[in-house]
Amino acid sequence: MPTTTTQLIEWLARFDELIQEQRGYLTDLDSEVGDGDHGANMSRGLAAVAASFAENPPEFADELAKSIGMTLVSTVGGASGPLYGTFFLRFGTSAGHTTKLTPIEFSDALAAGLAGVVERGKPERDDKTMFDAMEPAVLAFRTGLVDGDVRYAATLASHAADAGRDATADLVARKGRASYLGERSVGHIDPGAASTALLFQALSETLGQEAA
Amino acid sequence: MPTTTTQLIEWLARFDELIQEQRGYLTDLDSEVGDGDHGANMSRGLAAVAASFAENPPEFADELAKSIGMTLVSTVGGASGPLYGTFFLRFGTSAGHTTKLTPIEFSDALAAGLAGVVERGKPERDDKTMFDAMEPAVLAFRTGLVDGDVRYAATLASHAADAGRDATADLVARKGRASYLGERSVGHIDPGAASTALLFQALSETLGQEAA
Amino acid sequence: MKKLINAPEDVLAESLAGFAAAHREVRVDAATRVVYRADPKPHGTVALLSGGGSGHEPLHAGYVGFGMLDAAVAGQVFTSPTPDQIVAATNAIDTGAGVLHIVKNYTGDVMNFDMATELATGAVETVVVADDVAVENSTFTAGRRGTGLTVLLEKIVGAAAEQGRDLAEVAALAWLVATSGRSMGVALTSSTVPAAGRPTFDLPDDEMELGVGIHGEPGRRRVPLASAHEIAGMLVEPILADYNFGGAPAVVMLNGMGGTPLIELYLMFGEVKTLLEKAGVVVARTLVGNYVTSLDMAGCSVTVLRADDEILGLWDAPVNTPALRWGI
Amino acid sequence: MKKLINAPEDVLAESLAGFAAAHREVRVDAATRVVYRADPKPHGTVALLSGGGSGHEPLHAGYVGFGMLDAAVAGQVFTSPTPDQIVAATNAIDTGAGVLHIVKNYTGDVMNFDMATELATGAVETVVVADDVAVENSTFTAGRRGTGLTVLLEKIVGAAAEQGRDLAEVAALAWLVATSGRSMGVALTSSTVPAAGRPTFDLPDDEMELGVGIHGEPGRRRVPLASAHEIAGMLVEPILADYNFGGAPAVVMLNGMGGTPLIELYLMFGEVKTLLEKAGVVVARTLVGNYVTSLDMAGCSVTVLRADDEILGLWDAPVNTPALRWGI
Ligand SMILES: Nc1ncnc2c1ncn2[C@@H]1O[C@H](COP(=O)(O)OP(=O)(O)O)[C@@H](O)[C@H]1O
Ligand SMILES: Nc1ncnc2c1ncn2[C@@H]1O[C@H](COP(=O)(O)OP(=O)(O)O)[C@@H](O)[C@H]1O
Ligand SMILES: [Mg+2]
Ligand SMILES: [Mg+2]
Ligand SMILES: [Mg+2]
Ligand SMILES: [Mg+2]
Repeated sequence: MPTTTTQLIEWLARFDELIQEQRGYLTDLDSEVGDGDHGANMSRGLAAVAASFAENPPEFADELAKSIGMTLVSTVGGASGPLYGTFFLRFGTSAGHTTKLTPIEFSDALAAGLAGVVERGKPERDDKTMFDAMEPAVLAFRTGLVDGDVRYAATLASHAADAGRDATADLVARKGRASYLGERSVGHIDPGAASTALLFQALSETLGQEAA
Repeated sequence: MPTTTTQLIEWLARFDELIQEQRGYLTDLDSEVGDGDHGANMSRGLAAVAASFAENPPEFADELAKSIGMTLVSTVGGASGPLYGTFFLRFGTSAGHTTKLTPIEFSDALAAGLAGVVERGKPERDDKTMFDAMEPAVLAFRTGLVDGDVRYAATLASHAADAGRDATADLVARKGRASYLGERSVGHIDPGAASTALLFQALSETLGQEAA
Repeated sequence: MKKLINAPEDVLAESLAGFAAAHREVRVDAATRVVYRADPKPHGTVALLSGGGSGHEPLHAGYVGFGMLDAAVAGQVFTSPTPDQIVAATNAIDTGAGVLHIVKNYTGDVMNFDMATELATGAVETVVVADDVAVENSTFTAGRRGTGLTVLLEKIVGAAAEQGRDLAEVAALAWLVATSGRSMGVALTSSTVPAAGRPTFDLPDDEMELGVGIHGEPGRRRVPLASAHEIAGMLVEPILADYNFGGAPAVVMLNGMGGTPLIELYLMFGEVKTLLEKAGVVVARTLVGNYVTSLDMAGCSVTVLRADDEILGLWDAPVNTPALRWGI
Repeated sequence: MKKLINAPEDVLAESLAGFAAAHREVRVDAATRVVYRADPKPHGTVALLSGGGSGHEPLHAGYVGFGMLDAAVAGQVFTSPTPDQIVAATNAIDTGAGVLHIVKNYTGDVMNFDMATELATGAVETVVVADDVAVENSTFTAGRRGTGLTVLLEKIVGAAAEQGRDLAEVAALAWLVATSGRSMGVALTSSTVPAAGRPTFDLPDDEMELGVGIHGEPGRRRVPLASAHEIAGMLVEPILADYNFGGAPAVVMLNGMGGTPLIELYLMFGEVKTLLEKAGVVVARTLVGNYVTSLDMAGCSVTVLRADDEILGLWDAPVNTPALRWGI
């Protein structure tokens, strides 16, 4: 069962809900290791994405993902704006001009998004960034497709993202504002990793529903 | 028994002692109705006067009083500097080129000093300034000479100055910084009136000693 | 007290030394605490002298230079300078055409400058600035305080002096400017005098001092903290009530008290300008920044000067000082 | 929170409006939050663009004008601007000779400017300023932060652009300047972000944050409050330890963080200059005042740039902006 652009919209709509719910939590995390605006930045951006769905959104995956990416880029600001924005811009390029994505196409689009984040922020594993939640999630999704459907894959991805998020607590930040803290960043979860976990939670909930 | 320049020096030396003792008190009074620097201003000025006595001071009353006046003018600053400075400049002019002052000459010199303060600051009675302690003191000194010696006159002057100082508490300030407070200045003693009371206390103590 | 200082009693001397080190265009006489232009005016030109207590930087030393002051005399923090300092400066800058003393209306300043005038060798004229509308009935007080208008006057009259006008003309213009402008200020926090070590007055977190002076003297009244829009009204209203600026072009200054950042001062200026224009004032020239401060006090003041083409021309004339520079 | 503001979310828009009202020499595009020169550069001249989070006023908008920037892009307080804003400004100021982006080294700023560069129509070169020696091992961090040196770079490179140098030459000079200067700062108090409403960090009355950033990020370490003389040492020492300024002439800036009055800044400059000269640095040019602030934070920073005759010449060249003006 291929994924439709309608589901992409549901995915982001759910992501928006989760971000607005968790805004304070994200801000608190960023206050501890950054400048305390991650909650505000993400909430501003996802609200704009949700609003953009109101007046009829593009029906093709590439156009839809690109408009999502551009909206994030132009409203989030800070470090996370270009990163999440690039994720969806590349997702769109990989998805191509279609209204339906096969599981493999969807997985490839996620991988393209991840590659975009790497290109943009040059994060390495264990730098204590959103990458530490995103990379395991994207790999888990692909693994899940080996012996399961997108729904199963999305569940694995969400679990992997949560695990990656939690693991950032033990790390010393080497990228972003938190890196100025050096050792003092240990013991705190990275805010971007936390918002990325919400992105994949939203995905599994969306695809999960559909299949239910 | 005429007053000598040596006694003028003793008078100011005693005034310096009292000012240094009461510095904090004068500052507190000025903090309530002014800008809290009267203690610092007077202490700076009288310390300079005392220091000037170290290297042999002029032996003639006019030169001595003028050097005291100029020292006060150039070290006190603020409003009280020109006022006390003018007081002694005019005192010197009236005293003239002598080493001894008859009681009447001394009284005239005080009156000349008072006139200088009036010219400089244009204070009127009950404006809540040093004038409200100085005028009664100078008048009392002259009255005292009618049926007493300088010692008796100085004692009357000191009491009159104290009474004048205390009376400023009930007044609304109409001159100086305190006047910005308007009604809110009522209930506070005027700092300049307080330092003037010390000036006449020093005088009576000095002349008192001599006669004892 | 959190300040970038050493011993409180050395603040003035050390700050002047740093000022001298920072600005080659001025010369500082440490003994008399006077700041002079490095290269004096041509002979026969009227010279301008101002001064007062320190703690209002860049006033006055920051305005010494071509097109403004010839010298500035510094007193201790918030205490007027003494006649001997003023005389030394007056005699030093007199090129033969006389000197204009620009004095802010505080009893101490006025009396010390008066004594200096009596002792000066050359011709001296004096203008007293008393622009602070916060002081209401000046008949029962020492009169209105001199605040923000002082900067505008030093700039405009300084330009006139450079033109070679004689002492009488320069003094007349100074009095015209002094009587054509009004100011009103507000404090969000008290300043802390280094020698005192603690704030001059306590101001609760939800209150502000309206009509405050620049020495931390109390203001007109203490009012609840308000929005920038409301505060603009509280500052502009008494100014307009006190003087008729209608129709004529005006020079408007939104001045910071020292502890308020520029982002807030610009926001306030936007509010003030809107109100002034609503009231028919033609805002022809503007100045936004920290020009007459009260140490680290947070707050601002508004100054409005009624101008005409001549005054605007003098305002636009070249000026080259540490704190004000254009056209040069 | 005691600030001259209305609703916290309107601070940026309203402050920009006030800035526009105060300065005829600039034009503000409210929609994209970009400040432009009122009269653009001649065709064929390289244009300079900078920008970043707000709260550092006069940086960057105060440096838009002849001899410095062609435009400044404003992000929310302490949050970098977005690519669409940057692209709009870049395309608008490109006269055909290309645009230099001057970016302070913060991950967010760098990435947003990078994306903008990819989307811009004309040629774009970028210089990244990373002068803050407080950030020690830049290999395990996002690298040193861009602070005070940004102002000196905008002035010097701006002058070079006015001379008509091409984009490659302008960019090369920019990198030379960016790598020849160092800065170090100290905070006596925390700044308060309007949206947050409370100080970013708590600092006891007897402590200060040494090596602080300009967003209230923590510094190198928290140390007991010290005298101006001692603080000067703590700022100058790591700068000299990091780069060799010996012999060559230097441009030195003593910058205020926004809440510290000029009387203290001049005092600090005196201390700093003495220390630098003791170390053999030739202090050839100086700048003392609030040039790169952190809202209402009390404190200061020192920037030292190694110069040569060419750089000094460009420093002395005419500049005419709201916050920096001379020779014009
Ligand atoms: N170089 C980078 N690569 C990947 N992710 C990064 C990088 N720098 C920062 N991030 C992510 O961005 C998050 C911070 O985002 P945000 O607070 O919105 O922006 P800013 O740090 O500019 O205030 C961090 O928690 C981290 O996950
Ligand atoms: N016009 C005046 N005439 C007489 N005395 C005055 C006048 N103005 C002020 N004073 C006196 O000066 C005192 C204040 O002196 P001081 O605090 O040293 O100067 P400042 O007010 O400049 O700080 C007042 O308490 C008052 O007695
Ligand atoms: Mg952040
Ligand atoms: Mg006083
Ligand atoms: Mg005083
Ligand atoms: Mg941020």
